[in-house]
Amino acid sequence: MSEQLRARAETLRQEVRDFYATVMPAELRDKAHRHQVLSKEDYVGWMHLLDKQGWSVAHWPEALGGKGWSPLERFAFEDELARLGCPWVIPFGVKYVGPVIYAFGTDAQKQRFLPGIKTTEEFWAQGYSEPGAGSDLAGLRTMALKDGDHYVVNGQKVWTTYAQWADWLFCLVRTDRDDKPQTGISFLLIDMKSPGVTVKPIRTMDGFAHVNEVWLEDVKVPAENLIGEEGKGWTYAKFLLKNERTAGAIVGWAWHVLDRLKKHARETRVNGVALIDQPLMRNRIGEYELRFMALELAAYQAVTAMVDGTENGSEASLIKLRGTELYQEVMETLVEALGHAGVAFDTEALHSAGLPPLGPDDTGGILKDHFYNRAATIFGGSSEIQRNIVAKVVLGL
Amino acid sequence: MSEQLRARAETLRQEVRDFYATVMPAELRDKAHRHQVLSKEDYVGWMHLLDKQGWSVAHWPEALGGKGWSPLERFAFEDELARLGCPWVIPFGVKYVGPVIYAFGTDAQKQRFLPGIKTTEEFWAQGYSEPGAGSDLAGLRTMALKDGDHYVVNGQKVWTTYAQWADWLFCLVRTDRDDKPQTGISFLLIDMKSPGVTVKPIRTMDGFAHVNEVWLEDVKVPAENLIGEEGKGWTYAKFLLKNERTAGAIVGWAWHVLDRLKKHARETRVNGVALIDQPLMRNRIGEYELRFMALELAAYQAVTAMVDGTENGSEASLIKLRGTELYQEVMETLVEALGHAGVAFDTEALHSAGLPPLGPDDTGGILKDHFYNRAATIFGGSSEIQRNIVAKVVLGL
Amino acid sequence: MTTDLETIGMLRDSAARYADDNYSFHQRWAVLEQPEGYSRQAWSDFAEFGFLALRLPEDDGGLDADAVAIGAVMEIAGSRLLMEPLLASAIVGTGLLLKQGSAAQKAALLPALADGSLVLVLADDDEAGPCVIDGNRITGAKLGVLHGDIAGKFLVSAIDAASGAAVVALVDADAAGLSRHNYKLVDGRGAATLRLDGAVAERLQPESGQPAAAALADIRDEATVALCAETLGIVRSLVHTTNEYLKVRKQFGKFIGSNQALQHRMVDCLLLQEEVRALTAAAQQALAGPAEGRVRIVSGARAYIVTAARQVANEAIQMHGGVGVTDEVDVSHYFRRLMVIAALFGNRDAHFARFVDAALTA
Amino acid sequence: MTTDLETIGMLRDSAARYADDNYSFHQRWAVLEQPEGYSRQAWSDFAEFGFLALRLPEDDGGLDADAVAIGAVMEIAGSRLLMEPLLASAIVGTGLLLKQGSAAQKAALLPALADGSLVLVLADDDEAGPCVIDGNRITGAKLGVLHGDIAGKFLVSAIDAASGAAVVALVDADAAGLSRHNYKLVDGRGAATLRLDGAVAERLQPESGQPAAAALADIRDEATVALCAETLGIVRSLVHTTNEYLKVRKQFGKFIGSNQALQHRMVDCLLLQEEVRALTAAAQQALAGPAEGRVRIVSGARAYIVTAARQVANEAIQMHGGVGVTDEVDVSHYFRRLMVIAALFGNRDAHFARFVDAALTA
Repeated sequence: MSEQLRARAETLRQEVRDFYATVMPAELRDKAHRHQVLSKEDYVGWMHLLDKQGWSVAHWPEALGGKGWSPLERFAFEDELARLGCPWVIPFGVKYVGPVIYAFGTDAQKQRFLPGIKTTEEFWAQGYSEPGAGSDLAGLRTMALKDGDHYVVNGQKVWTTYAQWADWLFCLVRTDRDDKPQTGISFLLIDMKSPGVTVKPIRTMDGFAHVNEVWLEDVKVPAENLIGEEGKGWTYAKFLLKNERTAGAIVGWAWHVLDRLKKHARETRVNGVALIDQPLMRNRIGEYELRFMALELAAYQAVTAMVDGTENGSEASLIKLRGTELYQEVMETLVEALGHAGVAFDTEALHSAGLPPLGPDDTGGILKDHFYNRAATIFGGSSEIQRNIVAKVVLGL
Repeated sequence: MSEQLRARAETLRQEVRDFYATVMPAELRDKAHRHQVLSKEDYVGWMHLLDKQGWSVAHWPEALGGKGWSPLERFAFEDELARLGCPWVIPFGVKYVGPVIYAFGTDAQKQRFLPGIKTTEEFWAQGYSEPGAGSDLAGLRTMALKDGDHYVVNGQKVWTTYAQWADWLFCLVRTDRDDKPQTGISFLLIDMKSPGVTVKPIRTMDGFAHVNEVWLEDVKVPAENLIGEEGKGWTYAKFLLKNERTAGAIVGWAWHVLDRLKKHARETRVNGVALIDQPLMRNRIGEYELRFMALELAAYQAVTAMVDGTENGSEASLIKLRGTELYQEVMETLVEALGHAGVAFDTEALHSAGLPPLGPDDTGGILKDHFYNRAATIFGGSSEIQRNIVAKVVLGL
Repeated sequence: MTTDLETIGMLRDSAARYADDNYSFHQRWAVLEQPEGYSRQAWSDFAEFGFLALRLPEDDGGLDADAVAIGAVMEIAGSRLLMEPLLASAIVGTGLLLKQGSAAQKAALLPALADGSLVLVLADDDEAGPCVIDGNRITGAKLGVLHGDIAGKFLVSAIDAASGAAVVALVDADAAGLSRHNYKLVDGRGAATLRLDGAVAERLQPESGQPAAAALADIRDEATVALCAETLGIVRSLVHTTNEYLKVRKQFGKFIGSNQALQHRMVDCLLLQEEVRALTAAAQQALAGPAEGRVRIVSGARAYIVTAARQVANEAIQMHGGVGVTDEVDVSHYFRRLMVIAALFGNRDAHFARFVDAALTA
Repeated sequence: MTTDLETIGMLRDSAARYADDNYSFHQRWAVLEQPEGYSRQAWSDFAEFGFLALRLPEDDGGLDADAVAIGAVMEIAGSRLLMEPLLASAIVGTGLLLKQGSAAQKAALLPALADGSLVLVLADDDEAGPCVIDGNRITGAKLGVLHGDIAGKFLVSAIDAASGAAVVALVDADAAGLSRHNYKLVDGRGAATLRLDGAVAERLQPESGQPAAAALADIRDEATVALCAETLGIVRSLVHTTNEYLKVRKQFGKFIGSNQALQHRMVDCLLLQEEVRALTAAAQQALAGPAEGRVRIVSGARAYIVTAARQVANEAIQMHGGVGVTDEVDVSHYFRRLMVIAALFGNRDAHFARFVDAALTA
């Protein structure tokens, strides 16, 4: 990896910090800082902001409006955003379906969809999981049967994040009843306004419903919305997964909550001694610091391997496994350290006029993050699936 | 479980402590206390001593010279011996083959073998494992083919503890080439002085060779040395395992090393502060104490269930899994805390006239125990096998 | 005070049967959606079963229940996620009144506690500094008062302005000078922050002369042990539910319970359950036994159990996959309840430190 | 001082090739059975390859090797379990002489160090109290002197009787007033306890004027980083060997590597290996970089790596089953070597505490 590239990544980090301090609206920054839940408008505004900076699709080729970022720059960008506590870069358009369209789509599809993805004019969701097929996509049962110039789609998707906001759904469907589990799958783009599409929210522990069931009943989808060839959906899905490998955000999130924990432990006194100076807590935070150092260094090593083309295939799993484990544990400790504020559900409860506050100002809502991210070791390839894959692909077991 | 039984167990503990203080020869007590390796003479003397107390086969029925001890008394006895740091009760005769002989043997076999087992006049070893069959006895290949009034045995056993000292080997052999893996197995008693028996020591990390390979080449074994019926060896082996379930010694060993660790941590000062008052070590020892408390209470609960006949089958595995894990971890910490003395191999090195000692007087040889017991999670049903069994038998998975 | 096994069995059975009939996972949803966060109907049913008089002396129509008997009910409260203030009012509030109330104070309040018409909770947290009582006026603040939103009266721990000694004071929920902010905890129960500005208070004055500090220490340990029993109920349910799920959920064409990695982790959960059971029983015995060993066992059990339960709950969610974090399955509700339990009556570190000091000083 | 990548590759290759040809697991048995616990032949071969002159300036025929280059050799030393005093003499002894020796002292000793005829080791441990030097006479004791059994000379850390300042003193192995007790470590290497009763000593007197305390701190950190590289070599070998074993060993009719529980644990070992690799590289860089961040990274890496290596070694033995604790397989030898490494130049707790203070004070 060249020194030049390394320097570019460092410059980019500085640009992100400047952007956070001077470009990002104070209201959004504050909402994010206080771990408040964001609305669709918040998110769309955020994605517009990134687009204006030229960052929303910077990892795309330059010919398509990107900057051709290397894995290192993607990593640095996502890591830095997460450390600052920014909202996440919603990936379904810019990171997931966009690259599939430009790699495998027709020219017409590229012209139709890429601009709206880049600017988030159109909001995308991902239709992969089904009730009988979570990490196991071979169990997919949603059928799309060709009928003249369109497909008729029937089935049910589940765990569809932001389906309630989405304009479009990119979807894995089965276009052939008789094929083998993996070969009969195709990649289809479905307009969420089509008749027969129903979104049912799923309430999760955090009290929200950002994931949904999506029911598809006799939904007519124009044949031109098929990506590539029938039966090759599996290939495109794997390409998408591979394209989603930098995982810088996980490192940044871990840093961010650890920083919050340290701040809280410095500012909180128990029996007259700062929490961070109490041996149990001090050594626990020290252990997290050490594990974070190992994670960060291993992540850099992994990204370097990606840049140099020497990766062995375990790198992304390593970052995901270690990062999510650490993130969840630190979050657990932070919630525990917050005491009363850690178990109060409505963040308004933290502060009430004339009454002592339950906890620090900037931790309201962290509990919802904790609940939301309890699924971080489940979604996007569970820890078990990650270990299965590494055992097979890298260790040859 | 009755109060009366509980009281009897407490009395027994006191008797064991009195025995240790007043009956056990000072030389043996000292050797054990300093974790020195014992000779065959030491062990045989030890077993004689237990026999004189009426304890070597106290768990046998009274009619056979035992005291009909309940699981609680067996537990209390073994636990207390181990806490005091006594040598272990060598199980191959009194705990393993003895009960098999009195449960399934002929009257002639009982008269021939039980007295020598009770007094350790005859020293026994166990021939179960083979190179291709460790925890997996179904892979057994040692053949015993009937030839008139005797069997001709060919095969190889491995991991045979004390085979170098043994007069007799109780052995699982295959008496039928054609049967299914588990049904063709028989239980045979082999005189180690028979022609064709060769013992080859296996050197282990502790620098000793207490385990061996036993090669059996055309060994002639009288047919009257078969226990029970041909083909039922598996049943007897399972009975033996069931009979070996109290596992009190594991709890006692864990207590013993934890006590040594605390003693060392109290007596050792680093930078002027006792090791036990340094937060990292203090909280680590505290964590071991807590895990020991959980182990001890769960073990009592398990033994109570055995006495009451309400066990679910996971109890012995629970004690073995938790006990060996804790034992190994505490031992690791103790060795680490011993510093120079912890990595010096020959215990004589600890003390040399006119030179400062490397470490405390009573820890010489503890390293060999550490090495020896690194196998505690492997022998006698590895941790993996224990978990497989509980998953199947108790959880129904 | 040892409750006989028959009574304990009866308590357990009647609690379990009541929950089966009236407090199923789906019936519980109706309770969760009430602003009060508990069921008034269940509360008065509990009064009828005698659950609210568990602690009362037999002469007052109670059961004079020991820790094992209380644990039998708390274990069911855990496994069925009962939302009512059993711990806060029937065990802690009532228990402290029995220790520290004068005969007259007890006579005035016990009937209403036993019939469920009064919810009496302890406001004990000193995070905002200790409350100070001067004569019959009390000043200060209390955070995180469990079920403080529905309490009719509070027992407030305070220090005497003159002597600095600990005092337990009875304060009416509608006393002048008391302001209260109600909020919901993550498990759906209610809590409150209190501010006391010279609110009128009545000191508890025990005939026994037991110092309030000692009574508070006792009641905190009793609450801790009751929480161990509640946690045992939760852990047993989590282990059972998850193990059953492993037998019915399929992925990649086979039951997920056939995955050896999950089997081994499930066995570890079972071992933890057995340890939680053994530790809970020991802690219950320690409450009845001599004082010397109490701290070591009670705080040790608590520290171990909080950690064990967290591991089991995390495994339960992980093995359930995505559905484990939804409102639709009980595991997510157990997870939330365990978070709250971990924050009540001393957190894990506080109990662990107490255990270590007791264990290593011996 | 940055060694170029080509030189580093050459060092690694020549060390690996030498070990392949002359230091196989079975050839190593002959070395283990020697009373000296190392191979004189290998030692002189190392001199020829220039391994003993790694640290020397180019003007003295050395390589002026940086931490990465030294690490390349140490990683091979770890993976092949080389028994020779590379660390003790060629890196630590030589390194400290270079920092603290006068021009004359260096001129007198460096040639013998480079050609292998002199083994020079540091006696640094203060467990028996610090040694005191008065004029040119040194008194005290040193425990656990690595390869002290075969050293021709010692560098002894001491304090000046008058000023209390740290001093590094050169003492001949056969100096009057020096008694030595040799013994074997668990990894088969030798060590010694020294007693100094007014033994004749020569103070190192650097022209640079660098205080001995600073030089000792530097050399301890350099040794720590070299041990990280050696551990990396061991961890890589353990992961490789164990993974291969999983593919050939059968139980219950199938390769044990088909057990998912073992697969998942093997993946965790692989993750640990990758972290050990990344941390080692970072620690090597930190040695070359500014002093502020050094302690945090060097001691943090060391603490993490000791723990990670222990976990990998325990898993390797566990997965090998009974054979894992015998002399017949390399895993048991790696296990023993790791135990010794863990006791050298500060144990895990000491490094962790140092890391925590550095990390949380920032």
